Order: sequence, then C-alpha cells, then structure tokens
Amino acid sequence: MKIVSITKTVHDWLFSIMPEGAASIVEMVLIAVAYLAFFAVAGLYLVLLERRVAAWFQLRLGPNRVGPQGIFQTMADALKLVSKELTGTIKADNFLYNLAPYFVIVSSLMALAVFPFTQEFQAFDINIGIFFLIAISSIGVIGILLGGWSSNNKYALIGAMRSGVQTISYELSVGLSLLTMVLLTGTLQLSEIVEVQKNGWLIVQGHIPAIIAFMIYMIAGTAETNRAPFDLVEAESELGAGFHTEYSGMKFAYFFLAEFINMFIIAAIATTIFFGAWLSPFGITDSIPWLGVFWFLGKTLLLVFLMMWFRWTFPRLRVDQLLTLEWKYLLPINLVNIVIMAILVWLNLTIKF
Amino acid sequence: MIAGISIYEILTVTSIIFFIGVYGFITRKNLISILISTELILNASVVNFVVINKYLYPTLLEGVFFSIFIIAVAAAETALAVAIIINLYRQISSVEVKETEIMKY
Amino acid sequence: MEKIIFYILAFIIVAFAIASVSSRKMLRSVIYLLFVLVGIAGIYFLIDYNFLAAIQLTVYAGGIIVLIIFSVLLVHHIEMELEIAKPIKQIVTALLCLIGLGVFLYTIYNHPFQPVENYTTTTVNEIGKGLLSYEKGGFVLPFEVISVLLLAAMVGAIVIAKGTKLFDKK
Amino acid sequence: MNVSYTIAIPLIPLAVFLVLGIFNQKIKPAVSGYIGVAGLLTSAILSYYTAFQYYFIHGKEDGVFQTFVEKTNWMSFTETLHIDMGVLIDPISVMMLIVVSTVSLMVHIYSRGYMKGDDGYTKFFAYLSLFSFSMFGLVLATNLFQIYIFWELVGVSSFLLIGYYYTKPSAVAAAKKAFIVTRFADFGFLIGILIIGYYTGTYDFQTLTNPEGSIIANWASGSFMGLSILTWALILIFMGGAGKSAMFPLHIWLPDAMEGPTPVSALIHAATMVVAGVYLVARLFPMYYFVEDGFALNIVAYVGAFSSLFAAIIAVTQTDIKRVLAFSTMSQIGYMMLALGVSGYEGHEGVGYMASMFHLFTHAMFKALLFLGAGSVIHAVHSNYLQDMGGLHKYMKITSITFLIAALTISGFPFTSGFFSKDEILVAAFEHNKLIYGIGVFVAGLTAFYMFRLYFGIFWGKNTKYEHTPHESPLSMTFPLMVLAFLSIATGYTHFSEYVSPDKMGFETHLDVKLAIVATSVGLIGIALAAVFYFKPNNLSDRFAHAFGSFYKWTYDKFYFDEIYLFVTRNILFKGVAASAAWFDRNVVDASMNLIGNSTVLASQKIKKLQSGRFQDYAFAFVGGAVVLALVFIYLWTN
Repeated sequence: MKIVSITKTVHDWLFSIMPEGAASIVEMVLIAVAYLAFFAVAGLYLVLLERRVAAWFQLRLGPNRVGPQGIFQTMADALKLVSKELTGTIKADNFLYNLAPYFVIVSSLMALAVFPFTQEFQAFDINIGIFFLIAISSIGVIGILLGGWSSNNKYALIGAMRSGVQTISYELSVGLSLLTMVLLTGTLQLSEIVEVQKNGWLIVQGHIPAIIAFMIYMIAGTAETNRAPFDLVEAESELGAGFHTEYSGMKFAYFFLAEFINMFIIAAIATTIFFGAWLSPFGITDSIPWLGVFWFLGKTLLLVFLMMWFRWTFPRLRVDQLLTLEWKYLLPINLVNIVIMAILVWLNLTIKF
Repeated sequence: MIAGISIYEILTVTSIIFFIGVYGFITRKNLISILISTELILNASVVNFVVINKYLYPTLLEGVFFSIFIIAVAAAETALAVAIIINLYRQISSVEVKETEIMKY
Repeated sequence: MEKIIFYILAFIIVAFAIASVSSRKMLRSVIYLLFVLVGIAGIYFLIDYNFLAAIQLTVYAGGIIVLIIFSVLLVHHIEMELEIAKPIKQIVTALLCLIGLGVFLYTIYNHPFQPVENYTTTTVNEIGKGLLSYEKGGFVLPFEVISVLLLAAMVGAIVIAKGTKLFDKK
Repeated sequence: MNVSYTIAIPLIPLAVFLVLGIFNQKIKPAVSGYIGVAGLLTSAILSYYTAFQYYFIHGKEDGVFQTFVEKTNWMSFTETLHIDMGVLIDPISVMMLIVVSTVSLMVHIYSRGYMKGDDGYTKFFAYLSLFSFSMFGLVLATNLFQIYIFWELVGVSSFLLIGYYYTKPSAVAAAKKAFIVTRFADFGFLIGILIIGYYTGTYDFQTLTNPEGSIIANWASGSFMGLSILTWALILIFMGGAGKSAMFPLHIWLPDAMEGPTPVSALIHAATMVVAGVYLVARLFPMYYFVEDGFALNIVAYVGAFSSLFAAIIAVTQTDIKRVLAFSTMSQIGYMMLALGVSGYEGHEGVGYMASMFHLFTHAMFKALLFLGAGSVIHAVHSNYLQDMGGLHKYMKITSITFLIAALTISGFPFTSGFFSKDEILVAAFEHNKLIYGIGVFVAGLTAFYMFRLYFGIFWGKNTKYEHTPHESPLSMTFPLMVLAFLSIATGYTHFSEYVSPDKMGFETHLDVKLAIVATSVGLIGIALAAVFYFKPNNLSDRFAHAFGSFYKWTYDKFYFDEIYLFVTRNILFKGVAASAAWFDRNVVDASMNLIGNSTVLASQKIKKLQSGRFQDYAFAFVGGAVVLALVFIYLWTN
C-alpha cells in the first residue's frame, strides 16, 4: 500500500492547505512534472539499454566508461545535445519546423498517462482506455509528416511520406489486434481489463487467437514505431537520417527520445492487454501491491528487449514488401482472427482459472 | 454537461465556427483549403448534435449516433476529395479553383 | 474550473478556425484545422462523451488530417503562397457571414431551451447496443448503409486516384 | 383429377429456351439438338399421360367430360374482373396438347437432320422451344387475356422463325409482313377482348362459355349498328383468329411465310399456330352459337368456305411446292372454319364442331407430313420449284411413299384419316347449308387435283437431270416422316366424336355412305385428272393454262391481292393520309415546338453569364439568399 498511500496522502495534503482550484492546479502540475521526469529518464535509459543490447548482440562492450557500467553515458549525451546550437534551414517553414517535435512528444506523453502502473496508480483512468491509446497514437505521425515537409529537404520529405504510409497502414493492425482482445474483456477501460485478467492473463484466456493477435500486434507495433526492420523512414543508407535530417540539438533529441518512449509505450500496451499489467504471475505478490510497479516494468522491459532483438536480427524491408505484408497478410489474418475470437467467446471456450 | 456553461454559449461557439467555415469556403481559392472549410462547417454541425443531445435529451443517444455517422461520411468524403484532387493535379498540375472551370461550357 | 477550461477551448477553437481560413500557407492552415478539431474533441471530453472524443481524434486528427496533409505533401511546394480573393469580395463575404451569424445568434437566444440536469456518462456498451439494435429506435440500418457507403467511397477513391493507368493497359 | 402437373408441359420448353438462349455460344450444336428434343419429349410424354388420364380414366363424370382448372390470380382490376394464369383441361385442349406435342416433337427430331451444319443451329432450337412453350400456353389458357398473351408470344416466335435466314431480304420482308398482318388482326382481337371484359366483367372461359350462364342468356344487352355488342365482340375476336389462321382478307402473309426453314413451316404454318384461330372459335363456341342466334357463326362459315375455295384455286397454279402447300393449308383451315360455322350445339347436332376438331387433328398430322416431305425433297434438290423436280421416286423411296400417303389422306381417299374427317365435315354442311356443301365438295375435288399435281410433278413426270444425284434423307428426317405417315392413317380410326363435342357429352357417328361416295368419287376424279395431266411428261397442262389465259394469270398471281394491299397502303394511306399528317406535323406541331425551343436558347444565351462555373459563386449566392430569407422571415414573425 505504500505507493498508493503516497498518492493519496499528497492529494489530501494539497487539498487541506489551499483552496480547491489552486490545489487541483498544483496537483496537475505535480503529475505533469512526474510524468515528464519519467519520460526523460526512461527515454535516456532505454537509449542506453539499446546500445548495450546492440553491443551484446554484436559481441562487443558498448558504452562502459561514464559512470559504473556506463550508466551516465546517455546523461552526458543529453547534456551535450542541450548545449548544442539549434540549426535550421533557410526557406523552411519555421513555425511548423519548430512545432513538429512537440507533436511527437505530446502524443507519447498523453499515451503514457493512461497506463496502470500498479493498483490505483494511474493518472487518467478513462473509460475508453484502449481506444484513447489508439486515438492518441495516430496523432504522432502528424509530427513526423510536418517535420519532414517543413524541413524543405527532399530526403526528409520522402522519409515523412514513407512514415505516413507506414503508420497509417499499421495502425489498422494494431487497432484490430487490440480489438480482438477487447472481445475477451468486454470493456475498454484499462483498469477493468486488468481486473478481468485476475482470472488469467488474456494471452492465456484467449489461447490460440490471442497468441496470433499478440504476434500481429508486436509486428505492427514495431512498424508503428518506425524501428528496424521497418525503419524505412530513417533508412540511413537511402535517406540520410530521414525526416529528422535537418534537426539538430535538443529538437533532434526530442524525436530520438520519443522514438524510444514510443517503443516503451507499445511494449506497455502489450503488457497491459496481453500480460496482465501489474498482476504478478499466479498472484505470488498479491499481498504487496507496490510490487505491481516492478512486475509492470519488468514485463514491459522484456517486451522492449524483444523489439531490440528484432532490430538486430532482421534486415530492412522494401516499401512494397512493407505494404504487402500489412494489406495482404496481417490485415486479412487479423479479420479472420477477430471472427475466431468472437466464436471462441460466444461458445465460452476461453481458459479461465 | 459543463458546470457553469449553458447550452447558449456552446451554440454560439459552433455558430461562429460554422460561419468561419462558410467564409473560408467562399473566399479561398484552393481546393484543399475549401476542403478544410467544409470540415469546419461539418464539425460545427456535429458539435450541435452532440450538445443538444447532452443538454436536452440526455437519456437518448440519437445525437451521438448522428455525429458518428456524420464523421464517417466526412471521412468518406475526404478520401474521395483527396483522390479527386490528386487526380486533378496529375491532369492539370494545379489545384486552384480557377483552373477547374472547363466544365461550365 | 470546467468553465475556465471551456473558455480556453472556445478561444482556441475560434482563434484557430479563423487562422485556418486566413493563413496563406497551405500546411499551416491544415495544422490550424487540426487544433480546431482537437479543441472540439476537448469539448466532447468536457461533456463526458469520451467515446466521441476518441472517434474525433482517431478519424479526424488521425485520418482526415493525415490524408489532407498527404495530399498537400503531394501537390504543394513549401514556397507556394496561396492566392486569396479580392479584398472587396472578402469584405462582402465577411459582412454576409456576420449577418448570418447575427441571425443564428438571434434565433438561438430567442429559443427557450430547456436543459435537463444530468451527469450520466454514456458508456461504449450503450452506444454499441444502440447502433446495432434493430428494434424501435435502433440504428442498425443506417449503420449498414454507412458501411456500404464507406466501401463505395473506398473503391471510388482508389479508382480515381489510380487515374488513367487502369485503362492504359490494353 | 389433379391437373397441376400439366403446368410443366409449357414450362419445360421455356426452360429449354432459356438454357439454349442464354448459353447460345457455349453449347455445341449437337448437344443443343439433344436438349431440345429431350425437353419436347418430356412435354410430349406428359401430354400423352394427361390425355390418357383425361379421356379414359378421370375425365368423364355422368357421361359428361369435366373441365379441370388450376389457376392463380395474377392481376385484379375489380371484384370480378381479374386476370388469372393457369391451365385449363377440357377435351379440346387435351386434343390440342397431343397435336402440338406430337408435331413439335417430330419437327424437333426432323430439324436435327435438316438444320445440320447451319450456323444458328442452337438459336433455331431455342426459337422452336420458345414457340412450343407459347403454343402450349395458348392451348392451356384459362381466360381470354391469357390466350391473348400467348397468342402474341406465338406471333413473336413465328416472326423470329420466318425471319430465321435474316440475311435474305425476302425472309426479312416476309417476317415483317407476317408480323404486321397478324398484329393488325390482333388489334381487332384485343378490342373484342376489351369489349367482352367491359360488358361481361370477366375473361374466364368457363364463365363465358357456360350455355346456362348469365352472359350467354343476356347477350342482347346493348346494340350497335343493328347487332348486339357481344356479336361485334365475337366478330372482332374472329378477326384475330382469321388473321392467325390466314382466312380470306388477311391471308396474304401465309404464302410469304414459307421463307422460313421448312420444319418451321411444318410446325407453325401448317399444323399448330395457324389452327389457333380455329381453336379460338371452338373455345368460345357456345358464345358464337348462342349469341344472336349464331350471326357471328355464319360469318365464320362463309369466310371459311370462301377462303377454302379461293385458296384451292390459287393452289392449282402455283409452282413453288411450299406455296402450294401453304395455300392448301389455308384451304383446309377454311374447311375447318366452315365446319365450325355449320355446327349445332347439342348431341348429334354438334357434328360440325366435332368434325372441325377432328379435321384439325388429322390435318395436323398429314400436313406436317407433307411439309416435312417437301422439306426432304428440297433438301435433296436444293430448289423449291416444281420445274426443277421430277422423277424423284427412284431416288427417294421413303419420302415418295410417305408423301403419297399424305396426298391420299388429304384427298380423302377411303380409309385414310382425311376420308373420315372430311366426310364428317361434308355431313355437317349437307345438313345445314347446301351452298356450303357444294363449295365443300368442289374444293375436295380441287384439293385432290392439286395435291396429285404436286405429287406427280415431284416424284414422277419428266426425268430431270440433276447436278448432284439426289439421295434419300438421313434417318433423323425419314423417321418423323414414317411416324407421321402411320399417324395420318391411324388417327382416322379414333372414335373422335365420343371425346369431342360441343356439349361435351359425346355421341355416336356413322359413316354416311351416300355422301361418302360423292366425296370420294369427286376426289378420285381429281386424282385421275392430275394423273392424266402430270403422270407422264406432256404439254396438256400448258395448253390448258393457255386456254384459260388471263384467268390462269390472275390465279398464278394470287388474284393480285398483294398488289391491292400495296396500292391501298401506299397510295391511299401513305400518300393521302400520312403525307398530309406529316406536313401538319412538320409545319405546325414541330414548328411551334421549335419556336419554343429557339426562344429558350436565345434567352439562355442572354442569361448564361450568370453560370460562371465557380461553385464558390454559387455558394455565395446560396448563403446570401438563405440569410436574406431568414431576415425576412424573422421580420415577418416578430411583427
């Protein structure tokens, strides 16, 4: 009860010392700061993780000089990026050029807000949770498109267009595979979905179709974050750095961080929907609720690792292969899968403990 | 229901958006801009449906359904409009309204 | 509190709507429209229609705006400036719109609306049941019609956008 | 007796028509032939089954043949006036079923050989099936409107089949002629139907023809030009029948219709469709007989007698063998009409009616046989003309013998079916009207003469040299000939009068020896004359023709009827009426319309500047108009 009580204590304390309006504003600010901090720290350490994992895959050491095991390496990088000059291009549309990174960041942050890290530790338990996540994730792409176009650089533009095509296409699969799981829960609210999973994680409850949905979700999710093997958007060998070629310093860092946070978000959604969020396996730590955070982060990081594994395993796809994969394979499979899942639920063939 | 806000205020806002859309529809010279203005007009009416449903008949859901349908139709309309615009651009390399008057003859 | 949020939203909506129809840069005008739409989604959140808000975000912000941006990317260059109508036409239209707005507001404020006090939240469940109900007041038929319409629009859009290449192959 | 299954009799050919018509290009010719024959065979078997059930098992109750009806309401106009669709089974419809299915089946089989190698083989069978469907439907019709529908369908299929060789201009012209003439006659038919519908409030045959029913009892209600309305209606209906059956003033289409393939002539223009007029009169016989004491029936009798004589005279001089047969058909149908016209209603009085139906029955068999035989000859010689033939007996034995049987039958040679049926007709005529009897006997002699002129001219006479040696036709063609030859003789021995009679009771008939001897001897004289003229090559016939001079010429040119029609239509109708109407149409009606049109164009040219093509201008006008209107209304409401 420790974390839960902390949030509650802070809430009560704030409302006791100042008028209601001011208290709620202060509370909002506090929560925002907390999430921003989480965003920054998680982003930085995911970058570090990526580098260490990459090194591990490639049988080398990776960053290990700054701090013990190199844990301050990315902090130092961030500091360096902050201190750098913000260059731009002449004839760029400066308003949109500057606006673009914030789209990406804001959409990631809004998505982070709805995750149930542990029992009652959730900033925004909206009753359409999953749908909200899908809605929010569809906004991030606008930032990429804007960035690519307003840079007035043809590689950036091509990267942005690719990104648009890819994200719009794979959003369908993400949405549909999540919908498949909603058939099992009967609700969109994340807290209730977690509640349902107390009878067994959804990937177990839905067995075969759920596993198919999970596989599709992971493929489509990887594609949505524009990571290898779907990183056509920033394919170095073809487009320079893709849509953020012209960005430098902190603005580049925003895109960079957002990409890693997006990866975290994809993994977190998968954790919430498929693997029971903060629920411990077989309820072994039910008596200690704050351990939920540990389980949630643990599962999420495991899935993040899976995505990194993808990156260092598979070669990049061509654009036409990318679209073929989505429209000719994933989407039809997904639709059939939904029907199968519906039949499964209808005939009560799910596995429940 | 928004505390402290009556239906009149919301309807005022939507009326303003509606006429901004009309203004844009008439004065803009570019097909895409006209499409944008149309979206504004549509959105104004959607909000009206929803708000009237919420404020006057909260037990019913007709307004919500209608707004869902309008949004769906708007999506279809936009897809078609964009397809037409792109095709037009291929043919005459322009999306200005004044280039598309050939049909009047 | 909600009152303040509403006023902020209303301000955002109106300001960006005006910006959207007066900006001379194509993509900016689209982005302003996006802000308007997000603001409207905010109003939906405020009056507790979360589902609609999410639809607004998904379909409008994620679908329609992206489509429009796409078409802008395809047909528009960054250095282009939009032509605008002659000032006299702008003024006349603006006057006309103001008169129309006056008529609207006059009608609205003269109509005695009778709001019902309520704080019910509409769940997705209710919406889904209403949409797929075929009993009295059910909306399954319009629902089907809309799906057919969407299919037709999709096919039509593909055929139109594919252009003449479809028929060039003998 | 449950008769609902008889609905399948017309529907099977319809299905065949649809299959062959839709998959026209996909089906191999051989297969389509089999499909057509199989469909018709099924229908024929069903027809025979129906006939067996009706005549021998279930049909008769208390000595009276019952009428069985199975129908469904199709269109209702008023409480009583509605149009039904269904099947009606009574003695004559069953008899017609047998005739139509037998002849049609034979023609189908025959066509498989005759049409072999033709491009439109499948199409031909499709049309044949369409015709069979229509004819079955006509026969089974339960009311006047249904019969009218199928009547027109029969007309359409006849049109299609006459114009089958549509690359030949003469065939196209013949098809159009047939269609237009019969259509013109059907116009009268339709008016008659509408009059009957208006005055009696029903189209149903059972109600209409019930002798005790109110319709026949109250025939005198309303009169027009000295005749009762119903008589007019019956005369108009007979006009339709006369058109289809090629009676005197409306006969001009039938000779030209021989442009169609020969099996078509056999099926449609000899055995089935052309007797539809007879069938129609027989179907409405009680009305004809009772309404105004049979005034309309007398018209039928005289028209029939005159046509019979007229056609027989023309037939003597024709050289196109199919035309000879066509005029012979016309003559024989006139015979049937004549017989109907002199018939009574009750008991033995109804011998004319019975004889007419009997002759229809036997005539269908032997006339189909004659046509198919002629087709076989044409197939071998590749010519229609008598002068290109001669001495064919030694090449085509089967055709020759079957043709001889048919010729004997039509001439009324003793103990053939024609002998019996013709004898009954003459008996009926003798009892009622001596003038008509006289015409009948004379026509019988003429018939024998021209038939044997034909037979001798084709198979004996001069020994023509042929480019290709003629040979007998394949089995698929000779088989129907043999079957029909058998039927031509055998059908004479049915006790027809026990099954078909106007009051449906049946009666006994006996051969009237006195009259039979007269008729037979007249026939034999005709045969003998023909033998003298034509059996050996000589120039007797030419000398005779020369002696008659202009009369021969007239006859050869069919009394110039075609020319008279042409003159009437071209000079009077076209030049007189139509030309002035056209002038009025062009200079008054069109001109005023043009004035309106031109002024509209002028006005539109003035105002089309408003149509800028910029939709934003339209939107502006729309919004402006809406706002102004709103202001006006607000002003009005607030004050």
